[in-house]
Amino acid sequence: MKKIEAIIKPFKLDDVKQALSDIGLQGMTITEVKGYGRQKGHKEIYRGAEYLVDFIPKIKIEIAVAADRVDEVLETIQKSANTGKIGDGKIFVMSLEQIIRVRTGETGLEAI
Amino acid sequence: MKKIEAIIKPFKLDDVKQALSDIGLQGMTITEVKGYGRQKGHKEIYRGAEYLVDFIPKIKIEIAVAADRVDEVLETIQKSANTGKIGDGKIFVMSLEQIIRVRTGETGLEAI
Amino acid sequence: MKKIEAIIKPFKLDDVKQALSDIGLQGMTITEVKGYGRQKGHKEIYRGAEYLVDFIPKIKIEIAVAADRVDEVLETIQKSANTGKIGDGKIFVMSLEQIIRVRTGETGLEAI
Amino acid sequence: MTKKSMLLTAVLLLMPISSAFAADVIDSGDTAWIIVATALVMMMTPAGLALFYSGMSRYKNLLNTFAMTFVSYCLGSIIWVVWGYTLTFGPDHGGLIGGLDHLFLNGIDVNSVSGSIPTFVFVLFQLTFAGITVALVLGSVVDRMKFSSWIVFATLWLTFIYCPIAHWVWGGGWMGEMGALDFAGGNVVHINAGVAGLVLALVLGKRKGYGRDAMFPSSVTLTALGAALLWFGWFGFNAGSQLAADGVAGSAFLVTNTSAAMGALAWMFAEWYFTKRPTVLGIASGVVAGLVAITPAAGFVNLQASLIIGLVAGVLGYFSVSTLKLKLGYDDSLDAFGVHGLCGIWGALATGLFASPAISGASGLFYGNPKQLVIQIVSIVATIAFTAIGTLIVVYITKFATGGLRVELDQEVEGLDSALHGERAFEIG
Amino acid sequence: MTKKSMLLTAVLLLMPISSAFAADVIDSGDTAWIIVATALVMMMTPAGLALFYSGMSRYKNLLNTFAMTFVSYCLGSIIWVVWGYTLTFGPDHGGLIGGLDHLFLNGIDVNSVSGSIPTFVFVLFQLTFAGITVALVLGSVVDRMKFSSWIVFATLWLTFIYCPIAHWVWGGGWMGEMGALDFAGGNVVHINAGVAGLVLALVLGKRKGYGRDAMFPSSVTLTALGAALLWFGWFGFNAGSQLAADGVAGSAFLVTNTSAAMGALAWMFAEWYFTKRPTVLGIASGVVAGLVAITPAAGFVNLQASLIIGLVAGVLGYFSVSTLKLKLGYDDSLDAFGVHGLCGIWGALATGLFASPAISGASGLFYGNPKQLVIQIVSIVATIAFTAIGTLIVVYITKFATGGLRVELDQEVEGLDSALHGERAFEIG
Amino acid sequence: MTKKSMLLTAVLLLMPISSAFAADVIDSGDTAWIIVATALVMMMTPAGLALFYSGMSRYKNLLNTFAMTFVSYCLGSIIWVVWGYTLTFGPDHGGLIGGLDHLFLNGIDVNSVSGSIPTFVFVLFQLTFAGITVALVLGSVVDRMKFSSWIVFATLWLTFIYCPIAHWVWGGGWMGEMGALDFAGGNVVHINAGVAGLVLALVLGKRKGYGRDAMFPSSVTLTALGAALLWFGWFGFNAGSQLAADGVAGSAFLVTNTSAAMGALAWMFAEWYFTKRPTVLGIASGVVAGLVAITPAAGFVNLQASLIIGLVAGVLGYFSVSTLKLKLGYDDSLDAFGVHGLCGIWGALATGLFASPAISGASGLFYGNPKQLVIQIVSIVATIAFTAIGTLIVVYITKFATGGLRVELDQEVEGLDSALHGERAFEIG
Ligand SMILES: Nc1ncnc2c1ncn2[C@@H]1O[C@H](COP(=O)(O)OP(=O)(O)O)[C@@H](O)[C@H]1O
Ligand SMILES: Nc1ncnc2c1ncn2[C@@H]1O[C@H](COP(=O)(O)OP(=O)(O)O)[C@@H](O)[C@H]1O
Ligand SMILES: Nc1ncnc2c1ncn2[C@@H]1O[C@H](COP(=O)(O)OP(=O)(O)O)[C@@H](O)[C@H]1O
Repeated sequence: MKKIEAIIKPFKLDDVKQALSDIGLQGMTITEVKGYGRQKGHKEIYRGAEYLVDFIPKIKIEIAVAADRVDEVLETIQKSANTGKIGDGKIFVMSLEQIIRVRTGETGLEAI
Repeated sequence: MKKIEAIIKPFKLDDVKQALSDIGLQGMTITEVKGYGRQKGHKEIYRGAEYLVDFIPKIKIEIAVAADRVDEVLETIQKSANTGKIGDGKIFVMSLEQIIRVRTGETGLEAI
Repeated sequence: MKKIEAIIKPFKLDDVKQALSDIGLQGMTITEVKGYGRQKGHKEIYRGAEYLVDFIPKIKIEIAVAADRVDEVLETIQKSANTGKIGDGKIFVMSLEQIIRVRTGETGLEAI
Repeated sequence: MTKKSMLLTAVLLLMPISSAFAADVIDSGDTAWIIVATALVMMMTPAGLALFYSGMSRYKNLLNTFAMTFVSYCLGSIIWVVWGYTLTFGPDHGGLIGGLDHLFLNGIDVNSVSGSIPTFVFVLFQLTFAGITVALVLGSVVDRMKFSSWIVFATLWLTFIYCPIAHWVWGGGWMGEMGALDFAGGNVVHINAGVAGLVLALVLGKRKGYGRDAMFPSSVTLTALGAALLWFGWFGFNAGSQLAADGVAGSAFLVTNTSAAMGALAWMFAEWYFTKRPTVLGIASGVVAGLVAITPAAGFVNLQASLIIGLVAGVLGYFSVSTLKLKLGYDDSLDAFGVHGLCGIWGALATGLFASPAISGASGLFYGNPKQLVIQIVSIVATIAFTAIGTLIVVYITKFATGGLRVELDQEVEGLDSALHGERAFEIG
Repeated sequence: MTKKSMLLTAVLLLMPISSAFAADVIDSGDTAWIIVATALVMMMTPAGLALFYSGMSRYKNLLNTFAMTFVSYCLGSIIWVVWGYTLTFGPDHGGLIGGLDHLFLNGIDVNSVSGSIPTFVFVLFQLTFAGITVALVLGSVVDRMKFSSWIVFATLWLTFIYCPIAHWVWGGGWMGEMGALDFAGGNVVHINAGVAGLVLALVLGKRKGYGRDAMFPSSVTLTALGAALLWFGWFGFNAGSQLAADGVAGSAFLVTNTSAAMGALAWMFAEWYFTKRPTVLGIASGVVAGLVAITPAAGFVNLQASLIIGLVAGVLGYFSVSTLKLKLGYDDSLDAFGVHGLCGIWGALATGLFASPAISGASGLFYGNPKQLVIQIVSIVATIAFTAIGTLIVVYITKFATGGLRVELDQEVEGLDSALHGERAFEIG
Repeated sequence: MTKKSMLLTAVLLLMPISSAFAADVIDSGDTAWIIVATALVMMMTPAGLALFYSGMSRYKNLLNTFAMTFVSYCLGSIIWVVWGYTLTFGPDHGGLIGGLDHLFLNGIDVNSVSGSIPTFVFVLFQLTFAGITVALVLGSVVDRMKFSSWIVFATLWLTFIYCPIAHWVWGGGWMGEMGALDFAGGNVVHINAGVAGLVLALVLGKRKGYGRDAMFPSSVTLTALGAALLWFGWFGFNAGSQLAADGVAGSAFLVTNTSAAMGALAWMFAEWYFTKRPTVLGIASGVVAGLVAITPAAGFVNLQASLIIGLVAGVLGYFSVSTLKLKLGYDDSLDAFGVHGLCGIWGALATGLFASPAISGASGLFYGNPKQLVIQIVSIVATIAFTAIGTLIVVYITKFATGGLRVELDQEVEGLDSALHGERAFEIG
């Protein structure tokens, strides 16, 4: 089992969610995060003082999937989150050793 | 060392925290997240337009533990977070390669 | 490739970001989290009732790096986030199996 | 000597004139002031009190608190013009209640005059008092009451509890006849609402987790803004109760401000001393405590008295919410009883102590009239007794009529904004 | 009989006096009331409406909505004193428009009197109406219009649409001459703004994602507070329109409050019945619906009528935003047309039905004067026709002058607060 | 001719009457207006200014800013009635200070009359000015001052700086005698507060991270709402300063609104031009700049002048906070000096330029009276000098008395809401 974490632009969330639904993925957890990278923030001016806001709002999506579905999911996210502009984000893949469903106590792939 | 991530219902946080304390765990980090899964969101109606709010507020708990305590912790969380209703959440286990305590620079199990 | 997660005190963020820039790291994602640990929260009194606020605001920094830069990054964070007082936080290191840049589809070290 | 009386003097010197004619004259200045005073008191409920209370409720119940406050004023607005006004100010029956002669304001028209203002303005001024009084009650019960039960309760309570007491004091009933002094509503508004709140809170029971879970105010900012708007509106409440723009109104205005400021400083210093922190919630609460206490006294006491009344109110309010409530163990969510009930009692007593003949002719104990204090005590006890018993009956009727007063436990946990209204107070992520 | 008339009686009995002299007398009470009424109406725009509207707009556009509201009032303030007042209240030309005699308020000075108040106060009272009317329009178009286009549009619209209609009704123009009844602005303010908003919304087109994406109000709390402040200010709007502190003002005051309360309860119960949830947004919207509908009728109808007017307005508003809008498919972002346009039409009709001679002498259909209803219908149709066509022209001129009305798509997605103003509404992380 | 004077004419024609009697008459209309004006000015401090300032402070200090504002008004309320009023309006001593005859308002009762209003109302009207003036000062120092130091400072400053200057201008002191024109407080309120703020800010030193860290306003929404409420209240401030509901009040009312609107537009266009973004913070700041500048001039200048005064104020304010402050390098947190100090000076000068005899009889340079400009300059310089030196002394006494003015560094970093008050402004997670 793998855990996929994707950092994407907030307004792309609906598209990504839709695309994942289309390939039959029904579960995910999202977090509001802030990103810092090549995409530069904007200047804000308050009462004459200029501040660079360099952390940009992003959404982090976390998905647990069976190992054999990873490639499909990665491609789906990469395509649906893509705008072609700097700051589109990253996708990370990690290994998951165990999953448990709290409600039933089921474990492993059953629990996804 | 392992990292345990649990997605739970927000109002269960106090119970889980208490249960973990009872087995001697004193450290954790929590994040407000939103979940999407089997549990369906509610409809919201604004000025006649109906919107489905399908992301449901959840709490993510992250805990670093020694490998030998993992099972005990998993069981504790699973029991204390359980309501038996859809949407109770998931627990994920990952491998942790290193831990460092910022204050002292201690590493490994010392740092937990 | 590794993923480094650091839980630090919020007001140390600027210092850490600066220190990481100084060693040439330009990307990171941050999340507002709350921590529970040795550092005790403060008491709040509302209309005579006393509440212990035991979750303390922290910032989680996530950074994907090439494996050979891990030690340097860990040291940089540990030093720049350090105040020497309880609650300075922890740093966790995990293995990353894959990274993809959404914009270009590049993978691996290219994508960082 | 006021303009009005001077004008009458001039006129009377010149020609014979029926006294009825003289009594029925609208004074545009008095009317201007009372229209504005009415608008100010109106604003207190859906803006001032709604903010003050919702800021103190937990975030998940912020909008529910707003809704209950708003709907209280709306219900009061309709009830008052249909049957409330006539029950209160209609022809007296046995000192207990007004007659039904003015249902739907029957018999009052655009030319009707009360004192020196149009009767319609008087009706509306009194309406705003009914509206805020019932809204005050909910401070004891937010976070757990069914919205439907609240609507039924408010309707019954206004009719069977508020109207009679308002009649007793201001509508020609026995309490006013006895000589009880209640300038702007110590008995009618604050003791009444505070005691009713306590009764309702006791029947409802405590909130889940009360005393164990942290129940933080959703926004002290909103509460502080609400307190500021309440203060602003209270000038209409107290100085407007003179029903004229004259010297007594000016005096009521002055002592209202003084007592509020003293209440705020007293509460703040009390908590600073005892808990090491002066809080904004404390300052805001102290403002309200000071305002409550001066309400019955506003047109009767002088500056020095108002300094003392506010000072005591601030300290009393602090102790009642920080010590008394914990000791006695009831869950008066936002302290309607602790602040309005207790400071209202103090204000009614203080009126009997400090009433100075130099203001409006009435004297209290310290000006040689101990009888006044006795009258005040009788009026306080009677108000408490009637409200406590009457509210209890109304509560049980409501419970029966709406199938239980309290929301389901999981709704309480989820929060009433989402569970009952399907809304969130802020969507500012 | 009012103080003023009594005074005049006394004086007239005593000495010969020119009627011009009598007419030019300032009454300090009336002046006090109208100054305050003006301040209240002023407050409605940058505080009441700004909160009401920005709380309903999406979070990313909260401040932009605030900015547009604020700037509307500022532009109105300048335009009115420079050329708006004279276009509206200057000497009539053919029943259509006022002359330019009072550019920069030329010819009016500190001693000028209108009725019983200083002319400067009358000018400012009317100014606040111009300011809020144009601000109401933007409820149809928030979330997508260029700020520069809004400024140009508001300037042109005030000049070429608002001033003529206000002249027709209140400035000696044909509509007033015909006998149309519009006490405080059913035609001039609400129908006018509602229809103009719809036209502008149709030209602008729908917001991206309209009907698909969830467009949640940024803060129902702010909207509810805004509604409370609008209610408070509306007393100045309606009761102030009598331009005196007298019995008719008192009556207008009373029916305004009743209709607002009825509107709120009606909307709330309607949605409770149909969607199972009484919302705070619904209560707040119902308040405004009730206030809009009573506006043209305030000085003409009695209490019973106001209960019905508010009731119908609340239900009408609910159906217009929950059913009609979805059926017809236009994107009236915050329902300026649905609430102000439709409830304004209902109020103008209701005035023709319910006007009671006992209030100000005018009679409607139910008091035996069917002609009044015809007059009202003519005035409504004329207002709609003129506004619709005139606004369309103004919109296209604006589009041409500012190179398109709508923000770039990525600005719309990013949100106008950040894209246009470089600000965030809350920084409370 | 006003109603009042007409009435007197009528009366005087009919019978011999002592002039003392005539002078002591309360006019209910004037009283109605000044009671309301007072309530409006009161509202400016704990609601308008508290929002305006706390919205601009950083989130972690939002409630502390609220607390300081609130407590300023509370302290002012007590100090004024105990010793402030008599120091200001008691019998003059050498043109410098009032006597102690009216400690605790001794000698003033419910029948005392000032002009045509009850003296108690006059006392309270003046009280609200004292309260807001000291609260304005804190705009220079938020985010870093000890709460206890603020309380001591405010008490001393009101007594030793505010009361003397108010006496000089309005209480029969030398500045008024010299003929300085200050209708509603250019010198007394704005220059005074602005300069005091600067002095206090310089002694306190800059905030940690100033010029390096982003210091974002916690909520531009709250600031904009605050500006709207300030505008609303300022009508009481300026038009109320006429102390009557008459033509001059109407004129002051009109020019106040015009200047505010112009200030907002000017600031907005200035920043749009220079930084490409019209901000809501800029619009809100411009409103205040325009209101400050018209304050001393309100009862003396005509419409055209007010357009210019507002225009210049908006641009001046913009440059002072965006250029001057950065150049000179002081840390005037929320620009009390930049906006109130500088625009106050501009307003006082403008009064000397534009005062038109057609309004209240006084003429400025442009109406052939260059002497007035000289008098204005003298009054400005004297105010600055006295305030600067006096405040410096008061600051050092406060520092000594409270063991340092500034919070601990870690408290500053943590934020004063949590460190000093143990509260959070919003708990809306
Ligand atoms: N090394 C990194 N570790 C973790 N997150 C990163 C890293 N680099 C970038 N990110 C995240 O990805 C987002 C997009 O990265 P950025 O460099 O701006 O654009 P792009 O991915 O198009 O090159 C950032 O805002 C940040 O949230
Ligand atoms: N595949 C997944 N990856 C990550 N998080 C998931 C996944 N599936 C579910 N979740 C999280 O778990 C929560 C509960 O899941 P849900 O399917 O609603 O109920 P249950 O766990 O009881 O079957 C979701 O709200 C979401 O936060
Ligand atoms: N076992 C753990 N798992 C995850 N996070 C932890 C754990 N222990 C501590 N933390 C995080 O680290 C923060 C600091 O820990 P704490 O024990 O207070 O101080 P210190 O790290 O200085 O010993 C906590 O607030 C929490 O966010």
